[in-house]
Amino acid sequence: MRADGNGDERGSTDSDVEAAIRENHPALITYVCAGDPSLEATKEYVEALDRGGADLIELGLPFSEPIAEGPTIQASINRALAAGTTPEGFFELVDRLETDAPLLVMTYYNMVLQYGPAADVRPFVERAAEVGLSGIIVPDLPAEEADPLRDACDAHGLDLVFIVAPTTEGDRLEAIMSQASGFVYVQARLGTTGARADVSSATHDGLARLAAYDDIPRAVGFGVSEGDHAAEIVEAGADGVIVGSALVDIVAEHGADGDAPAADALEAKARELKDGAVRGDADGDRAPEPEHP
Amino acid sequence: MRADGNGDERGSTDSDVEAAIRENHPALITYVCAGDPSLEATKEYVEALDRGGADLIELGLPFSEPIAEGPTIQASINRALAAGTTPEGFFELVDRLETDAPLLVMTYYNMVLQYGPAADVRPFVERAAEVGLSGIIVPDLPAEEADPLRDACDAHGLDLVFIVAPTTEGDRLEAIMSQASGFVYVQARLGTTGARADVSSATHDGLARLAAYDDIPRAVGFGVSEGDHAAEIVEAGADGVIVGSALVDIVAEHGADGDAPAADALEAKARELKDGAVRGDADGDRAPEPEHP
Amino acid sequence: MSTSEQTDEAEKSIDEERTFGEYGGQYVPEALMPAVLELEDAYERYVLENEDGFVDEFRERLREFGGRPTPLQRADRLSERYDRDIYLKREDLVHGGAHKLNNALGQVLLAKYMGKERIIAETGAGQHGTATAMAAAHLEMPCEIYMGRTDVNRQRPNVYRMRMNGAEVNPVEAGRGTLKEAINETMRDWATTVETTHYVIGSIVGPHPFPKMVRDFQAVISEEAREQIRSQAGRLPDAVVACAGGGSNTMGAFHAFVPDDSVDLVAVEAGGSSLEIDVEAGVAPNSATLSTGTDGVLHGAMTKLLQSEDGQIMESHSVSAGLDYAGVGPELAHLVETGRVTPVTVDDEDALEAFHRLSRLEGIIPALESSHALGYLERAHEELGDLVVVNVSGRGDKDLETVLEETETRDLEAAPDVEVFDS
Amino acid sequence: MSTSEQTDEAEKSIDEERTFGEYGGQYVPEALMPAVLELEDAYERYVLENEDGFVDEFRERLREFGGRPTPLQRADRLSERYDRDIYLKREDLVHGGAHKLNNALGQVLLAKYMGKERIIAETGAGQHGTATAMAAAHLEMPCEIYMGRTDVNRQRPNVYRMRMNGAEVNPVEAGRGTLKEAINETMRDWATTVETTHYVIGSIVGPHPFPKMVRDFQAVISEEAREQIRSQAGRLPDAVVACAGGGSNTMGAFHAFVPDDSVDLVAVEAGGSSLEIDVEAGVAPNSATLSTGTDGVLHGAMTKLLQSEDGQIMESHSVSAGLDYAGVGPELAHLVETGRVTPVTVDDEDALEAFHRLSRLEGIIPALESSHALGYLERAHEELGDLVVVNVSGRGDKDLETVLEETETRDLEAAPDVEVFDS
Ligand SMILES: Cc1ncc(COP(=O)(O)O)c(C=O)c1O
Ligand SMILES: Cc1ncc(COP(=O)(O)O)c(C=O)c1O
Repeated sequence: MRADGNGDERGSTDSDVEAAIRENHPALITYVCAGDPSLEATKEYVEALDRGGADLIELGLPFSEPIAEGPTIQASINRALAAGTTPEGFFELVDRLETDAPLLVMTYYNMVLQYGPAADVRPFVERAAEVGLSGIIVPDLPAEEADPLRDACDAHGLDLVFIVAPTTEGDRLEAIMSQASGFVYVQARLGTTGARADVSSATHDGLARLAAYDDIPRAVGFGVSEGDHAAEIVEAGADGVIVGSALVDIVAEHGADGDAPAADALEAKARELKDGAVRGDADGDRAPEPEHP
Repeated sequence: MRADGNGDERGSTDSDVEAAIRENHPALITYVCAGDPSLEATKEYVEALDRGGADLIELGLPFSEPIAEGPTIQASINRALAAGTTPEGFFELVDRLETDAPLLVMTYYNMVLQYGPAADVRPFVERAAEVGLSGIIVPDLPAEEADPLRDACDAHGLDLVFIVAPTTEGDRLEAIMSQASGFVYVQARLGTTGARADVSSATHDGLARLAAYDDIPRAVGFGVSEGDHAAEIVEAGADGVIVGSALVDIVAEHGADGDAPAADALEAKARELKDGAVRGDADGDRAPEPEHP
Repeated sequence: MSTSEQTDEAEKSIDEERTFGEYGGQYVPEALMPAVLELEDAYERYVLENEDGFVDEFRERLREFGGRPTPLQRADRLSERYDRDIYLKREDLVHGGAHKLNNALGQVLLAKYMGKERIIAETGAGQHGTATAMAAAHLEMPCEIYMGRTDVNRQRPNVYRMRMNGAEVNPVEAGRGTLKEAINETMRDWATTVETTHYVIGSIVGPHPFPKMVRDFQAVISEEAREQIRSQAGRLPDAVVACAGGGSNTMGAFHAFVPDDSVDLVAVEAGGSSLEIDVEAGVAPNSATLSTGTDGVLHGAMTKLLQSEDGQIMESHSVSAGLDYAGVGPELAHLVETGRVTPVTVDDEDALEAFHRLSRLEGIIPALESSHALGYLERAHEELGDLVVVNVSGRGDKDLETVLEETETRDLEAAPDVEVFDS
Repeated sequence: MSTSEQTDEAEKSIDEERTFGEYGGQYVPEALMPAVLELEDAYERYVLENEDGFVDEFRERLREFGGRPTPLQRADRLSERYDRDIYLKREDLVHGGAHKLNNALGQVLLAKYMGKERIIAETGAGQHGTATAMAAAHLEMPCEIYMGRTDVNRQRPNVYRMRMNGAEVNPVEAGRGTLKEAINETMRDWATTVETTHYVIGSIVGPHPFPKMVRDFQAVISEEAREQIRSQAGRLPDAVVACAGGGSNTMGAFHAFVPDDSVDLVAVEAGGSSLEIDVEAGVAPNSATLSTGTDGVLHGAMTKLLQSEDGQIMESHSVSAGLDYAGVGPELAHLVETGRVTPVTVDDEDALEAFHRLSRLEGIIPALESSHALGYLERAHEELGDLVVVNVSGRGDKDLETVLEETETRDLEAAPDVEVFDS
């Protein structure tokens, strides 16, 4: 839940999400798409990630037009849709999940709108709260359009996580930060999701631009795929790293049946990433000067 | 040669062509295309027609764009061209031919123009006279454009034969008749050459329109293919019948080698046609009232 | 849009609304927001206020390069057939063969004014892609076009045309390889290159300011038509009929008439093979978004959509590739909601009949898209009053193969026999 | 042609000459002469004297149906490339995609005024056939088009278009099945049906009055261009460049400039693969009639021809089907003879380069015919003065397949790579 502006320190927020990051600093945030290859498999995978050290788990609710995703996650979403994943199936899965890490749903705005009978965000948020989700991330919902969803999230005690992109600056950055809750998703580079071989220089610039806003955790995503990336990012001052495509690659490799080795591989990967993050924390400090000006 | 307007009766013209028709009334005028399938074969065919009773022989000099011909004669012309027929070859053939019937060349105007070094009709006419041709028929040369060729023909004592079509009427008819020589080619129907199964009603109309011009022989062509047609046409008042496609059909049937049976068949066909014409003459009279008003 | 000549106050007032009633908005990833806002600013300055003479240059290029104005032609035989005056707005005569150039030229020129260095665009059947490639060549702008793999392979002539105009064509392998995927992929490119690149959207869809801006570029259709009908027929029409895919030719043909209450505005959607949705397959065998769709967000705007109960976007279908889209411009959704625009549908078969009918009766081969508008005329002319303008949004040369195939499997009254080949 | 507005004496005087110097005339079978004379009379009354308001109706239909006037567009990138002002007359924007409609519409309308009941026409690649079919549909005239069998099979889209416009298409099986045979066969039809039928000849060829009449219908090109260049560039051009097949777009583009001695008129013929004649095969691998032909009579007129020493007409050849004709308009032959028009040639390869160049630099895909005129510009712009008008006689959509095939076998500088297919 968003700081309500009544003078409370953000540190004393009652957000599960923020708490999970602060208490497990430096945090690992993982993404997989629900229903790829099946909701049953997703359950195992999420629990494996939880075991492997994920501090916060984003679970994708698949949408047919994932314009912010690169090829890896697009394919995962398509597999999930082909397997018949529905919002209700998704919520039921969440309901059954037992994880230490809080869960967020990541989906596109139309999915949020359509859950109820008319185009209205409230039924979705209500149901999300009911099954125990802690927050929502909507990549095609900029702050300018977020009022209805933010109001609904506030009403149900959910965090609405905003993304800050390399192009986000000045007044808009300020406006976004003033309504951010849970954590700020720092987009490490322009473009779409997808595992990369290196850490973008924009990461450092992004963290630098956010240096002033240290009352809310900042996690970096888009392209993070290895423990060493995680280390570098945390060293640059991030409170957490977000990893999606690198995990989805593992899901994809293991194919349609969702087997035990897949879960093991995910758990191992989570561990590598978490270890990297922790290593970075030992080396760095939390509000660095930009290294790449 | 054209009546020169000095008051001579047309009957006393010195035209071989006119004489051949008047003296052999009712006359048979035959057409084949020189060089189909070869100039050698043409020689035999022409001589066969001569034996069979042709009173006047039109020999086609093939031109690549025979716009007045139907499919039968087009094909014959194409075979002749493919066999390499040239104007000079044509003239040499004529030079060697021994026939009782006078010979006319039937060709398109461009062939006449191109025989000499520049576009000029005189070399062609001179050469035609030299090899013993008696006249020229040019289906794409209307009276309006005929001055140069008529002058050249006059200079060399050749007849320039004009066509009168079903659409030729009034002043134009008069103008054409005033410069006709040898005979008038009465086109029996609109369209192109080609053997037909019946005699066109336009034949009778055409002859009727020409009834007043009885100082020059009138021969009917376009579609005549059988002895009975010849009879009907002569009965309707024609001085002669012109047959082309029906003979070219025989040439075509006998193929590329130009054999003796082809010559025999041509001779027999000529005889059938001539007999028909004579039969018609016995039945009819020479200047009838139109039967199809 | 204001021109240098028209300094009418109402027209000059800057329209800062980002929505049309409840439709429209800017539902794009955060990374794109600054570009969208930059475009909004450029739109207001150059297009609405004619800064640096943008509008004047645009109009001149539309005239000299695009061939405007297009005629408003009385269709004599249709008028006779329907016993009323039918006028055709001849957008088929615009350079490139459709109204699409009006918009493409406007946006590429705007991108130049904005200092952008590169143009990208999506295309389905290739009409918007070819228009954009032409405009980009004309204005010397590097250009890349995204096109679904399926479309690339079945629309070769348009791919060639784009390549010949110097554009890159990027086949999109995702999904079914058609328009929806091409749009998604163009948005992804834009999200990566947004600082130097302008995305030329092909209809009145997408986030604000696209729907307004594209409408303003297309409004030349109705601005001309309104003047023409008044001078040729002496009065305003009783109805204006236009097909609606995304809706750019539609709003282009309607815009100047919207304040004229006496003029009925009819948007003809693709009825496809049926208006029934195949829920199992997630397929709408039509593109009748305005008539049958429900509210949602797609490609940056709140609008009417063909979507499942869950909110998944459906595959749409129409014999006419240019209408085959599961969304529609938010302004049209709004005008339908308020009752100003009447949405109707014409199915594949009636559109094909209309294609053949206009070709045969008037010597104009219309685009299959436009044939939908003409098909509605055949069915409902009696409801349209005495003076009707139909927008012929494009020419049908691009559709010959499709029409032949589709005609072969049907028994169409107006179709010719085409058995003149071989031997 | 006189219009109701222009009552200039010189223009109104009836031109009764049947020839242009030694060229022209009426070399047709006797059966056709009455029709040719009837047409001559109709031409003088309706076209020259505007009887019954023929010219007014023609102009109005050209405007509303045909999309005239077409723009005269400054080509910015060509102007830069050649360091002089290049203007393009945009006949590619005429309905149907080429100047051909100007003539077809005029003749079909005239046939209507004459009380004819049926239209026939020849076509090679199909451009004149489609224009005639469109005009006939527009004016509700039954229409039959003769087209060589080879052409029917290789120009399917145009065959479809004609059929869709309600025309019959009669394949001609004779000879090589191309344009020459189609003309011959149309003449044969006309010789049979002459009383009820008008033969719409497709260029400034044939017996008088066709060459003058077709020129007068096409003269709208130069009438517009002359006014446009004076108002846009402030003066007459130094040169007008147009391709020449039969020569209708050529004389159309030249006619109004003929009295302007300061304006060079350049007719660009198809140089094909070589200007050398293959005597053995009786084939000219070009269509450079004005440049290499000799005087003779073909299809009703004395003119310059590609012919053998004997007088047989040669097969001509050009990558552009519309220029592929062994004859040329008698008026052009005359103007070349008198030195007023300069004939030049551009070969297949340079025309292909010019096709790609204009597509890429200006966003206009020109017809391959027009590409010859543009190819000359590339080669000889330095000789053309500072202000040059090039007639873009048609658009190149019809040529895409040919250009692709011909481009593949060559190493063309301006050509794009088109490897975006399959997978
Ligand atoms: C000729 C034509 N008309 C109409 C359309 C539909 O687009 P819109 O609804 O945006 O006018 C298209 C799209 O390609 C088109 O090519
Ligand atoms: C576009 C175009 N230009 C030129 C020509 C050549 O004809 P003309 O020389 O009569 O203009 C043609 C003939 O088809 C054509 O289609």
